[in-house]
Amino acid sequence: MQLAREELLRAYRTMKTIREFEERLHVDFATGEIPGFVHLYAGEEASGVGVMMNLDDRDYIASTHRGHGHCIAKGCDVDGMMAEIYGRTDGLCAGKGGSMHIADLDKGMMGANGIVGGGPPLICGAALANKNLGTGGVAVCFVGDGAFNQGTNAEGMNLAAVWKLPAIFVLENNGYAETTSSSWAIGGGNPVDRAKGFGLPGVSVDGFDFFAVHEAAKEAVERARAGDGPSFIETRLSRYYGHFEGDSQTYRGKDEVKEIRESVDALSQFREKVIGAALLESDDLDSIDGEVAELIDNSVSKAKASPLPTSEDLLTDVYVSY
Amino acid sequence: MQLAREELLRAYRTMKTIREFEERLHVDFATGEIPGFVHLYAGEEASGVGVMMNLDDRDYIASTHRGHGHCIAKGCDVDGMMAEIYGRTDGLCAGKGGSMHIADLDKGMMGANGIVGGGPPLICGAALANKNLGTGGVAVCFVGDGAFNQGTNAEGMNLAAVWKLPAIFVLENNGYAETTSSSWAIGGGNPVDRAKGFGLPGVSVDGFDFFAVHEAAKEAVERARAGDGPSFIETRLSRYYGHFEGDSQTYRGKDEVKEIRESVDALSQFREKVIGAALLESDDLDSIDGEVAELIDNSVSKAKASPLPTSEDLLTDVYVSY
Amino acid sequence: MARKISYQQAINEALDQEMERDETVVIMGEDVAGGLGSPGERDAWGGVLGVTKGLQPKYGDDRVLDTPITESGFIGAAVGAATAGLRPVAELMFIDFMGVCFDQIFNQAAKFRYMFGGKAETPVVIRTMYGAGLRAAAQHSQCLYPVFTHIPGLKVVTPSNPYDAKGLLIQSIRDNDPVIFCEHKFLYTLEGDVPEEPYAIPFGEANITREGDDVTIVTLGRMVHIANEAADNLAKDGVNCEVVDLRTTSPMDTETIIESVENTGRLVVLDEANPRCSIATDVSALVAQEAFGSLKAPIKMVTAPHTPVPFSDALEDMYIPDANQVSDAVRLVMEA
Amino acid sequence: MARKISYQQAINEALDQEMERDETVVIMGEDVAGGLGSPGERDAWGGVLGVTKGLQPKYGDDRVLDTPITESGFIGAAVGAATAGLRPVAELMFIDFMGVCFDQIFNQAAKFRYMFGGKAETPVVIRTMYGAGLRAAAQHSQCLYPVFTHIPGLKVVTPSNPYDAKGLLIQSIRDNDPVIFCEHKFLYTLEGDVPEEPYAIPFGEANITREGDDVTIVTLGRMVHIANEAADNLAKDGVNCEVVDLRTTSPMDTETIIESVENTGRLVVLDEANPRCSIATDVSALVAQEAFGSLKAPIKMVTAPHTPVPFSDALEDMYIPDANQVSDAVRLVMEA
Ligand SMILES: Cc1ncc(C[n+]2csc(CCOP(=O)(O)OP(=O)(O)O)c2C)c(N)n1
Ligand SMILES: Cc1ncc(C[n+]2csc(CCOP(=O)(O)OP(=O)(O)O)c2C)c(N)n1
Ligand SMILES: [Mg+2]
Ligand SMILES: [Mg+2]
Repeated sequence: MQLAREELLRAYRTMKTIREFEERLHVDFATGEIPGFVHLYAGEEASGVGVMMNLDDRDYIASTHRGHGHCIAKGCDVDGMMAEIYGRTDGLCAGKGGSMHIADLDKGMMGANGIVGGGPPLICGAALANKNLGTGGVAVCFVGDGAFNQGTNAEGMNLAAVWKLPAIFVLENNGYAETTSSSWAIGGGNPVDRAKGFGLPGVSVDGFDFFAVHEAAKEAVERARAGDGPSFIETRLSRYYGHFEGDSQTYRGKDEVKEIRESVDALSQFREKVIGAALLESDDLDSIDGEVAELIDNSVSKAKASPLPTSEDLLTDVYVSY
Repeated sequence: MQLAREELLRAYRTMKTIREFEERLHVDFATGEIPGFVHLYAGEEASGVGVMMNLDDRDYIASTHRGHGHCIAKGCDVDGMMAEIYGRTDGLCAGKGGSMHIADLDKGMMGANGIVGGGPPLICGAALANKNLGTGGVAVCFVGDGAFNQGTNAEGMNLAAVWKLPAIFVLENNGYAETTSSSWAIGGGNPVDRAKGFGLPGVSVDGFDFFAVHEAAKEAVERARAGDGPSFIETRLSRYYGHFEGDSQTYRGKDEVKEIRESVDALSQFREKVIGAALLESDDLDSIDGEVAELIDNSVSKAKASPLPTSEDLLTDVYVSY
Repeated sequence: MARKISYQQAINEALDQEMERDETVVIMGEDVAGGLGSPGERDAWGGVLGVTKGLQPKYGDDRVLDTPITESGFIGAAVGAATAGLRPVAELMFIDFMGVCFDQIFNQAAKFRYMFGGKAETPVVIRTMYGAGLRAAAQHSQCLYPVFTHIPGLKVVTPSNPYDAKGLLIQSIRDNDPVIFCEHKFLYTLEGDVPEEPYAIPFGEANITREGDDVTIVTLGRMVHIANEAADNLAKDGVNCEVVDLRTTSPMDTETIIESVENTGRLVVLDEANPRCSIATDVSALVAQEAFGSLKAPIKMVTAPHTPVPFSDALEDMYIPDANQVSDAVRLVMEA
Repeated sequence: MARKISYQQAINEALDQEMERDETVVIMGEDVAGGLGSPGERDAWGGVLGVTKGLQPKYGDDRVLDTPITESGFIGAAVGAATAGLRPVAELMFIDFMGVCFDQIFNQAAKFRYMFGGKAETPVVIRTMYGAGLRAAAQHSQCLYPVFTHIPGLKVVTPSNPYDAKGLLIQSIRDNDPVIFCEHKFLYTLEGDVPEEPYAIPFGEANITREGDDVTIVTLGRMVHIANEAADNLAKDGVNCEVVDLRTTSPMDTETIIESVENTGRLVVLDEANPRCSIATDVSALVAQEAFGSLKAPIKMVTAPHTPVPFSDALEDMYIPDANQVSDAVRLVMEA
């Protein structure tokens, strides 16, 4: 825990913002106000934030369908995200992308992705660009345990290895791809070994533990920045809600989520640790809680007040129009 | 070497047939008589034959662009193959497929493939069919060191592992994918480890040594037939000619092939071993040599005499015609 | 005996009856049952929208195969299994995912019979969900059936109602060629009369959902309903449209199209797909070549614009062709 | 100063000059240099047909990147690099291999700009070899540009001669959108006048290779030469064809097509691709909608048949549209 006070506050604020953002979407989705598919990241905060605390704007990330947490951790504007999810012109993609396609290249956020396994090849390119342009930046790809099996992920890991790219592959193993268990779907059962089979050194860490993730990512990012090539991190964690909103989750264990929330929740754990170690005080965190609640509340109001796109918007931003 | 005399003779005859077939194509291609791309298997005979000696007609194989050897070893008619390569109606595919698409489903030969990495998914299906239909058959996929990196190969290995299929993945590592070294292109550098990362037990064997390949394949086929799931074999070997006919091979080491031909050639090695162990006599093998030379000679004459397909053939065998 | 069931139930019933009839029929796909290896319920989903639910408990794990998320792997496995004696029905969850497994479809499945000189059969069905309307954005809302239609060796099916869905799926399974079976996600809840017993609708036979003498509207899938709606409106103004539901785009029933245009002399093609190299252009070109002499007016195409599918409901509603656009097109060709 | 060089040399020169001009231009692909990790010569191939030879020695390994055989991996990397500040030119050895990497092209590259609300640019070029004629059989001889043309967000380029190859490739590299640059394998050795200095040919401007008043032949790629050959023959019989070389199919120069048909009143479309949902149907439909009033005869399409590409030279020669078929089509529309 060699993080400065400011960094600890930032880590907590970011995790809390993600949690609040997602919990709010969970509630509002039920009212029918939010269009399309929404995949919530709640429960997985320590992973995205633990990794992203090691990055800055020149570093790129490729995200997944479950991308809100990565976006927030990478610095995307929360108002812009909320407006995007509501399909409004103030959205980060002007309402054209939606939850599954939020991107902000200025922040190095190359996009959530509706295609499972879409990210790994892309991130190799971002890493190559950073390498060739000499920015010192790295590139990080997030995949789920389902995506980990995609051929594109294998190809991405191999390419990063043979091109010695400044790339990091993060597997967020939440135990399920939709309803299917990762313990069934990953042949061999050991993602770290598989990554080694592609030439990537790797570790598996407790994904509820911000500090464990942060530490692993720090090492991987340093290795990448030093020009020593790509590496692999598995974060073991859980999603608190269904695969997408509306999923009745009958495939899950009884009280599975309840127990995790009560025992190893990333935010409570962080709170206890930093207070226990007298690094922060309860008040520090409580006031962040209050600020974040207001931030999210405002983002929803702003999103709802933002205008809908018009017929003109339909035809712009495509390379060729007919 | 627990093979019966008949089996040893068959193994030699098959390897010799492949060698002769390919050497003849090499010569005839230079005259301009053979259309299209031709990728020769000469040098790799012990691999295909060592594996195939463990299979029968209910067992399926998926081959590659370098497929002649697999076809012959799996029992495809040599006349039909030669006629196919010449694009004639007596060809195994009536002239519509050519060198890269020779297939004979009755023999369990599911096709050479023009797509690098095309085979691994297909072979999972053939293995599944054998499993579901209770034939006791297995399915074997051959890939090169280049194909080994394809995402489809990763997906195929993973699917075979999680479905516990009676499948065997054979990597024929001849050191090159076109001009590119396999030592550069395979991240991590150890294919057996990579296969383990997908849950496939594997071994790496000397691919010039028929007996080593045969032994490894025997074990893998037995495992598959017993319902114990898929496995992996790497055969390390070399191709005697260019990537395809016409390749000037400047990327290769000086005398690379010459040295292999002189030191570890699969056929000479086999000859020495079986004669040394007094399992066969020189005469046995010499007379096979003579028979094979005649067989190949005849196949070329027959191919050249076979009629060309007609305009009617152009439009048949497609599912829908317009 | 017919009763009212949904498009989704019709598909489930076709699968069930064919699996019952023929042991070699197997289904596979991501979460087609669901819950594999998980602590809770098995058959938890039955596909992402529940279309295959109930089949795994009835036919077991050997015939209802959940898969990892490796579409090249399992779509290719379905293709391979088809050449080796099974009749697999694989589910590609969204047609938009074709990009990660297209090779196995167009270079392998589609070409085996021809490339192997007529000696291979590949009776595989790939069921897949397509179309806009659920605010699923650019990577989950495409049509893409024109891409499959372009490829020789594939049959492409686009049922517009529960009756056709059942009959065409049964035909697809019995057919010895690879079939891309395109289910419009907006139609799953649509109900209609469907006989209980199995029946097969032959490929390449369009369905005239409405007869008329003034203008032919050729269309398919969800757009059939938009065409019918427009035709209803136009009928009030005395314009009689003939609506042709293609049912299958490959093979395509060119005769019915040509006959209808020979009778009406006017053609509007309504296609939800993007406009370039589409079914709209395909049908238009066919008529301009084969029934030119009968045409009294320019052909008019109504399609989605040449853009990805936008997310915002406001934009998506404008993106999808609607009955007003069709009526306008019909009026235009009537006035010409 | 123009001199005669081949189509292949013209492509190499465009790459060379753009790499010289702009440091962010990188090329990547299988064996684009060759010999990586091998004991012998480096830059051993320069691509399977030598098109990129000489660039690696000049620009080094950081800008000429050999790749493993993982098309999704490196085509995707090119796409990602393009959004992150490079201008990659990736080589997809044969267009037929699009099936293993199509997702990265149509769901990623093509959609970023729109999906991200106009905030992304993806200046990637995918050079790829297409077409029949080399006895390369069903998986190495396809056209497939209609598939790319169908997808909004892609630009599709099909040069028919060395001059266009150079100018269109330079434009492709400088363009801020993803471009599929389709090189016909039969044309590599074709020579023609090409200026030494760099120049860019704008997209969406067709080239009239021959003027005429009787019939418009719209075509592209290798077929331009077949059309010109047919036009030469027909001229002897007093039939004057106007031959329109599209140069790019997306964007497509609809104006030139329409103007020409308005003048001639007759249209033949010649396309080497398979017939369904193709450029042939696309151009036909455009004209049947926009220039119907000028048409004096049915439109006629000349295309490959709806089959995979056969291997046998006897069959492949029949498969590829030839000048006689074009002349027959022209005569047919002249007589109508
Ligand atoms: C190529 C592709 N296949 C399938 C899907 C449908 N799909 C979306 S998310 C998902 C599960 C992904 O699981 P995982 O990678 O573990 O991520 P998680 O949802 O657990 O975060 C599936 C199958 C898709 N979007 N793209
Ligand atoms: C998908 C795809 N990519 C590239 C090619 C072109 N190609 C044909 S063979 C080959 C090299 C294959 O190398 P390897 O797998 O080692 O087999 P080998 O030729 O050594 O037997 C390449 C790149 C192809 N046919 N298909
Ligand atoms: Mg997961
Ligand atoms: Mg090799």
